[in-house]
Amino acid sequence: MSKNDAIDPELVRELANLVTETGLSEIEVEKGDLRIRVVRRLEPVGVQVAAAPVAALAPTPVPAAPSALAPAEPARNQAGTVPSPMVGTAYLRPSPDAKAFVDVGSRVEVGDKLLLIEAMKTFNEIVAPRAGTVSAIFVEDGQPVEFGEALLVIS
Amino acid sequence: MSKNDAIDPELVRELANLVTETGLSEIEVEKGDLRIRVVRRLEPVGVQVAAAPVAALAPTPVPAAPSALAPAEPARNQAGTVPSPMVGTAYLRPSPDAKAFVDVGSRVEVGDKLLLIEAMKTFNEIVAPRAGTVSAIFVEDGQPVEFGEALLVIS
Amino acid sequence: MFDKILIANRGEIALRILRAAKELGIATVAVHSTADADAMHVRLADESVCIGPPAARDSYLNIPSIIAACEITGADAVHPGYGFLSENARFAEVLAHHQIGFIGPKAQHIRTMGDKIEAKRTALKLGIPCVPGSEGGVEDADTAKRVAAEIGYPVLVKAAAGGGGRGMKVARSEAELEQAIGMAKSEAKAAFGDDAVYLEKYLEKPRHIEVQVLGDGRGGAVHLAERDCSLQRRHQKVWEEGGSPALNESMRAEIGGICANAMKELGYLGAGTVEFLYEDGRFYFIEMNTRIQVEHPVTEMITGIDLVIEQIQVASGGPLSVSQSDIKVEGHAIECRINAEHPETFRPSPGEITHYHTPGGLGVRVDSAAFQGYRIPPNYDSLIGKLIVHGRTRNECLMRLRRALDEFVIDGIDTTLPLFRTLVRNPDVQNGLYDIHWLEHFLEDGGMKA
Amino acid sequence: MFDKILIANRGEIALRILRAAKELGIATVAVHSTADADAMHVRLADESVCIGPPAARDSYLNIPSIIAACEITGADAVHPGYGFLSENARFAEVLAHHQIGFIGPKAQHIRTMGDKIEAKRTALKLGIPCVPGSEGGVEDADTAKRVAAEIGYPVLVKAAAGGGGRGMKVARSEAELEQAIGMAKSEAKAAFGDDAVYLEKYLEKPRHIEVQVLGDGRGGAVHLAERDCSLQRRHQKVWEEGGSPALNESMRAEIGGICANAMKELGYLGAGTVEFLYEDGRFYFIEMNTRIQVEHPVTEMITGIDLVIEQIQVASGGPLSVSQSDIKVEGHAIECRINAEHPETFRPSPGEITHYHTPGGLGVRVDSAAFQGYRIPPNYDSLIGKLIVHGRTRNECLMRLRRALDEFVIDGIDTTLPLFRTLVRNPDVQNGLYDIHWLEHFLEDGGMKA
Repeated sequence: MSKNDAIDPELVRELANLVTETGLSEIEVEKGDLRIRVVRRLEPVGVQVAAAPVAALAPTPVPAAPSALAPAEPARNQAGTVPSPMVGTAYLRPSPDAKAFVDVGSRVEVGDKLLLIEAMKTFNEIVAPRAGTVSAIFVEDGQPVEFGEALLVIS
Repeated sequence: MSKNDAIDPELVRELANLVTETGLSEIEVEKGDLRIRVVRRLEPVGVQVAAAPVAALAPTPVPAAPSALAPAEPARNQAGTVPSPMVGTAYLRPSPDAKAFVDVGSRVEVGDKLLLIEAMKTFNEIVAPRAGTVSAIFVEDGQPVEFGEALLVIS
Repeated sequence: MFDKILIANRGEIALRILRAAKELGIATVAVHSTADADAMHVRLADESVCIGPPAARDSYLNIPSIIAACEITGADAVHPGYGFLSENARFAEVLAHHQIGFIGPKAQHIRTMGDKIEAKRTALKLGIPCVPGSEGGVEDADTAKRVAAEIGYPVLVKAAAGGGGRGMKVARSEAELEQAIGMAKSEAKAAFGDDAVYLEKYLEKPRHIEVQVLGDGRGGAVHLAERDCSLQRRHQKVWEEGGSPALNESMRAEIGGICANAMKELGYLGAGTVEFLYEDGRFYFIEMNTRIQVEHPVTEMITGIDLVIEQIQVASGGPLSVSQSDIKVEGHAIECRINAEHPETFRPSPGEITHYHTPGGLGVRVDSAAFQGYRIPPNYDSLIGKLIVHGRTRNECLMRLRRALDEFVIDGIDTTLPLFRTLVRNPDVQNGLYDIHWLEHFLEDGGMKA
Repeated sequence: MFDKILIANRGEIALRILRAAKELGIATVAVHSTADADAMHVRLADESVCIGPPAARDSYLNIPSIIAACEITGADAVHPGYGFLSENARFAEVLAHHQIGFIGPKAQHIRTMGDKIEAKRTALKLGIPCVPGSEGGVEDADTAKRVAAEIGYPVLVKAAAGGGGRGMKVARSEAELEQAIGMAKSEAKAAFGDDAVYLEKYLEKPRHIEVQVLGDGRGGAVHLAERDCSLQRRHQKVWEEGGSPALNESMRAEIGGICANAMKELGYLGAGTVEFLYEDGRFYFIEMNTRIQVEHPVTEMITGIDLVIEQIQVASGGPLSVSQSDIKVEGHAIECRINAEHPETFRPSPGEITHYHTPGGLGVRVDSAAFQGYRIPPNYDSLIGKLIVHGRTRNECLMRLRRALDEFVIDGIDTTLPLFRTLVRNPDVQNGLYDIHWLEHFLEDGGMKA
């Protein structure tokens, strides 16, 4: 048996990437007499801070955290994701009655309008950075978005 | 396949490099009758406390820490070590002019006197818990000892 | 002044004493059992001595070992902290015999206050208010009625030979008295073979209020106001605050003055606490603790006075740093005792602290010997730290305590932090409306399971 | 009162503001760059919004992003902290335009105090003592001599068009004046093409002393005594204390009164600091900072007043919680700015904090957003925490600071903790004998290499 047969480094690298991409902690593949197993242990997490409990002593407004402000899910970090270049409110259509700029399945070219983000009463056009097909849209019309938040995927 | 073939250090090194490169914690490959598994664990370390710096603002006596109060060296934790059963001052001989109870090389039986430990003006006899030959003596005559500190070795 | 203090304790109080010694420029010796070899006070002390195995009786309670540790390190004084040997008169005497200073009261005062009957007799003699009662046994119903009328209903009928609640009956009126005496007598007879009973005033909803005192041992003494420690579980204090939400300025000055005068008369030396039950505007002496207490930081936060430094100074023959007129209560302070216990079941939870982060900012103090990676040994009590918060007003203090509790992170073990996060949001606690039974009832009623 | 405050800052001051808001029961929004996604203030805030990439100009200085963050979260006020947008008058105006409260002074006062010439003119008008000088240029030697005699030697001859120390000459007596003017003029001519010079009093060994003020914006204002920030390195404050070792009670009341009156006259709103050089018993105005300062905890520790809470209250239209007569200076406080820098070379040291343990006990406060496992990003300043210690006297404070510094553990990066451990043991520092040049000289003389 040759050394190269025993451990194909490319194969291991590819599996390592898969572990990362999928958020798994372990992958084991077996084919014929070949078996490879890669493991990634989750790194120790930083300080876990106690959730702020409900206020009782002094009046505290009900937290109005828009759900979009929760951390983006790992799955949204895939290739082709278009992140928000600014904080603001996302709009999927040019006016309330109009048709959406794009839908899932739309074919887009570089520079095509994808959506608008409003900040300080100004509407900013977000355009396609690459050509492809819109395979997912993560935001709803009128939803607040953070800087870097995943808007949609062009694959 | 010869044993030497089975454990090719180069192969292991290559896997080790892959573990580092990919950030994985474990890789296992198996082909035919060959199986190699490499693992890297990150160990958490304890708090390191700053050493107390020298005093300057108010009068502080020079620390008079007897060197014997430093933690016993690991080598002293060998089998046959006789630990001090109490805090106090160790004496190797019954009186200043007398001969030591034991020397390195002395043959002792269970119950033979090894040394005295003085605490609160009381001299406590430390006797041999086992028969054998005194192979090392860690304390000097008149030296302070902590509880559990290694006194000597009977091997 | 002493040159080198041996700290005959462990945990947060050992670190507390070490801090005071360092601030006075005095060298420190930590003693420890094998279970505490890696403890914070051992790491920070100038010297350390292992004095025995984990069992306290063979280490922290072992007088010969501690004396020997003084001898081999040359320590010229011992601070006993609280618990362990802190109220052991013989230990104070043995130290004196070896010409080693004891940072605590005179042995005779430890002994007097350690004996319940002697303590009450002394308190009465010193003008400290006690629970009124029949003094001796009551033989017949008429005597009982007369005494009960004097002390006021409700009264408690107690077996003279009693203990553990047996032979104890409450009479809420004269009508109930005769029956209560009868029942108490027969229970006492059955339980102790002795049917003698006596009467005592029965307190239904008392608060636990205690007065901090300091004496110089030569007739000088001051009080440092009170702490309210009514929030208790199984007679263990859980939450302490000062001043008491139940007292006003003049009541504070009155009971404080009584205690300070008593200490002057006694010639008391060092720090002490006179503990009272308090109900309907009146104080009833329970006992006196002749040592520094767990909850002493409450008093430090409202007076600015370091009680452990005062202890050391007067033990070495020095004067108190303050006179009564120097002592001003500024604002309000609350202490939460953070135990390594499950916050609902109170099951102890020794083990490793995997994350540890303390709150900071204005008015927030943490007294703890814990750290990230510290392993709490199963051999000792479960107190792992105290969070003490100060504010200009009780309300400011409560709001600050709330945010500090929310910042405190102790992972890897169970702690009572969630209990305090609940308490600080409870309206009764916020309004200071609690007595010594409140917390037990709150827990029984499922207050932590909401 | 505001319902929800957006904190337009990062690091320890963001956490400081969050604490104040929580204590007032106000909801919080943290904004952060991508480099700060895991920061403590983000973890503890009720909501958080990522507003941009690490570069401050694209995140913490990006006004549209911050306004947008207010819009999507419904925050009704912004606290700018210090640095970043805290002294940006336009930001205050943009917020006002969007009906969002700005927790800081009126825009006009930010603008006035942000302009050196305008600030000095305003200070003079308000009766705040300034560095005496010739006002305009001095043309001839006789005028110069007359002016110099008025302001007193030594005097500084400065190029009107100058900067960076060029065209600046000191004259220590009338004999030196003519030559100094000649040299300054020719240097100025060469450097700036303009030989106009003016005179100013030259301070040889001044201290930096600053007065904390609070105004309600409606003519009510108080001072909260002074801080001495003379220990500086490259114009960065390193160690601050209050009160100044150089002032006594009556000097404190006098300069404080002048500043408070000036703020009343100005109708100043919120917290501010009037900075002075101080020499030979006299104060000389440098500038006014119209924001909360890094060293504000020193004042909080000696007065018990939460300055950030006061800022929030007056910004929302409320009154100050104290009048001048309520404000009492109790004891002494010192702050050490702990930077992630090598303690000798002062090279920044970003990276992961592998061990983090803060000191505790009486009188010890830590303001820091750091924690074990926190990775200090390389994008911002190196301040990672402040240790503030209080004592009843300056000596008690110094002894407590020393022991607290010895307990502080920050591993994995370089910090300036060793610098402070050296300073607290230095006789000049202990005696309060330092001016604004002392620390530079100490470091140049190898004080940290002993």
